[in-house]
Amino acid sequence: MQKIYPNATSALDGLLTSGMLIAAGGFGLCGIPELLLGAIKDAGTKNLIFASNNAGIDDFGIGILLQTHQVKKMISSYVGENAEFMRQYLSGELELEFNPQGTLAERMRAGGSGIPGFYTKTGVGTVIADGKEHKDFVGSDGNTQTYIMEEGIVADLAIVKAWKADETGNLIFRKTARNFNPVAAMCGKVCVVEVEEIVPVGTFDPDHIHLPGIYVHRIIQGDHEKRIEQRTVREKS
Amino acid sequence: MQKIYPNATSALDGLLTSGMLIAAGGFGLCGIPELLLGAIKDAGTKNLIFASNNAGIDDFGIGILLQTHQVKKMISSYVGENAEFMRQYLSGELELEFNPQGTLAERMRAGGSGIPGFYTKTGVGTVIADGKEHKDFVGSDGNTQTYIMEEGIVADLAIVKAWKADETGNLIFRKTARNFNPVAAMCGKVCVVEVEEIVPVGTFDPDHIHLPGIYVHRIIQGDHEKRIEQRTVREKS
Amino acid sequence: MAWDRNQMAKRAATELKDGWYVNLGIGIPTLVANYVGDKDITLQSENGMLGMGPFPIEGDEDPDLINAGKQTITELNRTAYFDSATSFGMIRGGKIACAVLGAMEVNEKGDLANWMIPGKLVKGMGGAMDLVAGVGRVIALMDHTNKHGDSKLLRQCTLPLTGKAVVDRIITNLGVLDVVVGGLKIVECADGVTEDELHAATEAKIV
Amino acid sequence: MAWDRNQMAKRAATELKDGWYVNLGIGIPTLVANYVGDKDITLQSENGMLGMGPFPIEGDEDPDLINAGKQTITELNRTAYFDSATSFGMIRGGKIACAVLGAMEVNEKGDLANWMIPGKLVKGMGGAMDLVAGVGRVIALMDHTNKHGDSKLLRQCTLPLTGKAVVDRIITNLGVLDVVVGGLKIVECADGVTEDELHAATEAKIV
Repeated sequence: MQKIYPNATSALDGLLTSGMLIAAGGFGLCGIPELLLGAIKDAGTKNLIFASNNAGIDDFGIGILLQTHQVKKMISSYVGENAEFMRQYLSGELELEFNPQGTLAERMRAGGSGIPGFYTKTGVGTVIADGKEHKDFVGSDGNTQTYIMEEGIVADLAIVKAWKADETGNLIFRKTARNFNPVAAMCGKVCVVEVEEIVPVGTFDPDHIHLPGIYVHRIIQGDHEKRIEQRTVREKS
Repeated sequence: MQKIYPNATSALDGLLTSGMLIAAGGFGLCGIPELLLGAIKDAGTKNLIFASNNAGIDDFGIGILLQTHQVKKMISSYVGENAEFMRQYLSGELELEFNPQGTLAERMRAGGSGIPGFYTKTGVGTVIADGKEHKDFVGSDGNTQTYIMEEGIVADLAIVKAWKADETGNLIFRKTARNFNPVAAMCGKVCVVEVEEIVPVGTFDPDHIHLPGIYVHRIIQGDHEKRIEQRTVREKS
Repeated sequence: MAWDRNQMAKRAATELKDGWYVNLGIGIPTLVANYVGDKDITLQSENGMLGMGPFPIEGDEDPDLINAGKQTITELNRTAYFDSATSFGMIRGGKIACAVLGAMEVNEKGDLANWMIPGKLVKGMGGAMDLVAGVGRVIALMDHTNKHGDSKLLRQCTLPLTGKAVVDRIITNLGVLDVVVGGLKIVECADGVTEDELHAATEAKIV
Repeated sequence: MAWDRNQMAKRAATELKDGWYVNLGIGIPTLVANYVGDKDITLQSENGMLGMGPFPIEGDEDPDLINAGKQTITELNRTAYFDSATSFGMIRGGKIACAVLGAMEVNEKGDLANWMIPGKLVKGMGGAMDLVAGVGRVIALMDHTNKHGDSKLLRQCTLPLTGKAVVDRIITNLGVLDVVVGGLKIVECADGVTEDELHAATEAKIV
């Protein structure tokens, strides 16, 4: 089973369709599938729905697809870094569904794990709960608490950034660049992954693998810009 | 914050009460908290409810607590290896709640993750679904399917076996001895862990940690028998 | 004439496609691994492993490395370990392409019973209910009849179900049948078995 | 007279107990880390890290290592990384002992609003709704009044809520108040602030 593709464009060949739902890994600009996003821009696919915690900045991340008006809707928890996003949203060009960050992460994991719905107290009593099913559960302390139901997300495509992959698609992430990537991979009917290095099978200790290759269908290796959004430093002490 | 205790008995001091619910890691005899089970036997605590995939064998694992009649109820997926279990169950001394293995694992993860209920298609149309809430969900393929609701488990105590811990409780498991241990740890209000080796903080690569120390309250190091249940081998080829 | 256990396993192995992730149940299904040949098949063990290897050479047994049948096994160079929640997440989530499982009874709607005989010792369903509910394609690999010669391919299951309408294909010592609308459809007869013999040994409606 | 930002952060740091796992929000709460002293406090960053260290020395910035405010940070020897689902699992599951969060408004029932001003730019709640719903103890660290001098401790919140009845304690530039049955209870006045001044600056009912 050959999972390795020469580049982002070939790895997405045949997978992109107008109106599709794409789950993307990354938090801010950290651990985003920048090469695959670039290839989606080149492909020009329209009306995309993205489940992604953030929407990038104007000229990096999902932001590059906003500039080309390829995005119809975002399912996100925070989009504050993106002026073009705001312009399109306020003018009605772009739909936005806010999900609390933990709810979004759990919805992706659930969708990828055969769980169509789960209950959480996150958002109870807020606008997030509007129109959602409410249910009371008795806790282990005997007290009753109200929860809302959230649904699993199953995406047509997952685009993911990992640090290293072996040839069978086993993945290792690096530091906080892991973030949404494993759960985005889980919830995709097809999952395409970009990595900094593809290593031979057997290179990884099987106990160090963060996401087994069963979740990964296509892999590319490439050079990553890995832009820093907020460069904060301290004085040498 | 001192998490390290000298032995299993001291690590359980003040935590055991009659009628409590204990979540135990392990699959078969692999990765079971054998030292802590021994200390529970010594403590003689009665009417225990165990959420554990298996019930051990007659003289190892939870089986040792069946011999002393300390167990009131098991929540398990498979208990076929244990003659004493069967005797007590068939005579009505022992309650048994069967959970499909994946449902049991997910219930533990859910309980530890603030999710009081989730939907699964596992068990729909079987005796497992009797009396449980049924709900239809429309899948991404447009088809409607029926699911049942299962509830998260929050245990009074989790007993867990890991391979190594650092002094802050970060855990690393080994091979298939990982199994239910991370989710058992998650669902315990208090979690006590036995390991083969406690290492200094900073020994682990932070990307190799399977379960962060936030889930771990007390740690002991000890010698493990690690009994093999079914020794199967092949000819040298 | 009919297939023996190894021939059944060999026939089942032809169902597996290159690149598939597969779960093999306990019993005859375990033998399927011996017949996958050059195909790139990755075996899942639901206790938390992808890339299950063969039994160890004597002396190499590792108590931390067992399969779902609690037998000592080995790892491969592609192996990955994970916890039980992740393992069943991939099972329920449809990531496993195929499961080959033993069965006590299958009916003409694809209902499967393989976990419990009322009045006998109750052992538990283990991961079987999750597997039949979640895996992409479920193949029941089983004897066609019981020791009394009664069909195990029934109109209605008599035993408590493991899953409802979950079996896609049945491979027995007498042949191969698919679960289709209205009943079972004969795909293939075992060596030396006629369609008439298959009909005669089958209580379920054959369409 | 009142506390400045650093004094507020210092006061908030006294709330944190040895051995606690803590999540600090963006803004003034971030400063709390400077005042924990010798206490064994482990900071969580909800993008997937326990054991958050200080900002890096210039030249050591790592694009793969940021906090929930997207700032470059460092790791400690106790650090562990994990994915976002696990991160919020521990948040919702009550494993984080305490969160110190900024607030636009808090009311006398402990409702908190800190994510959205209607008609202004909509940025999103990020992890705030999960934190206030799941964390054991929620401390709102905020200015007592807005720039017009109006109280931000209200009878009713006017802004969309982040969570209902979620705040346990409020620390402002004027003092410390607890959310109790029937309203807010003064715990402590800031240096040079009288109880009368605190009353006068507070719209919420003080009991």
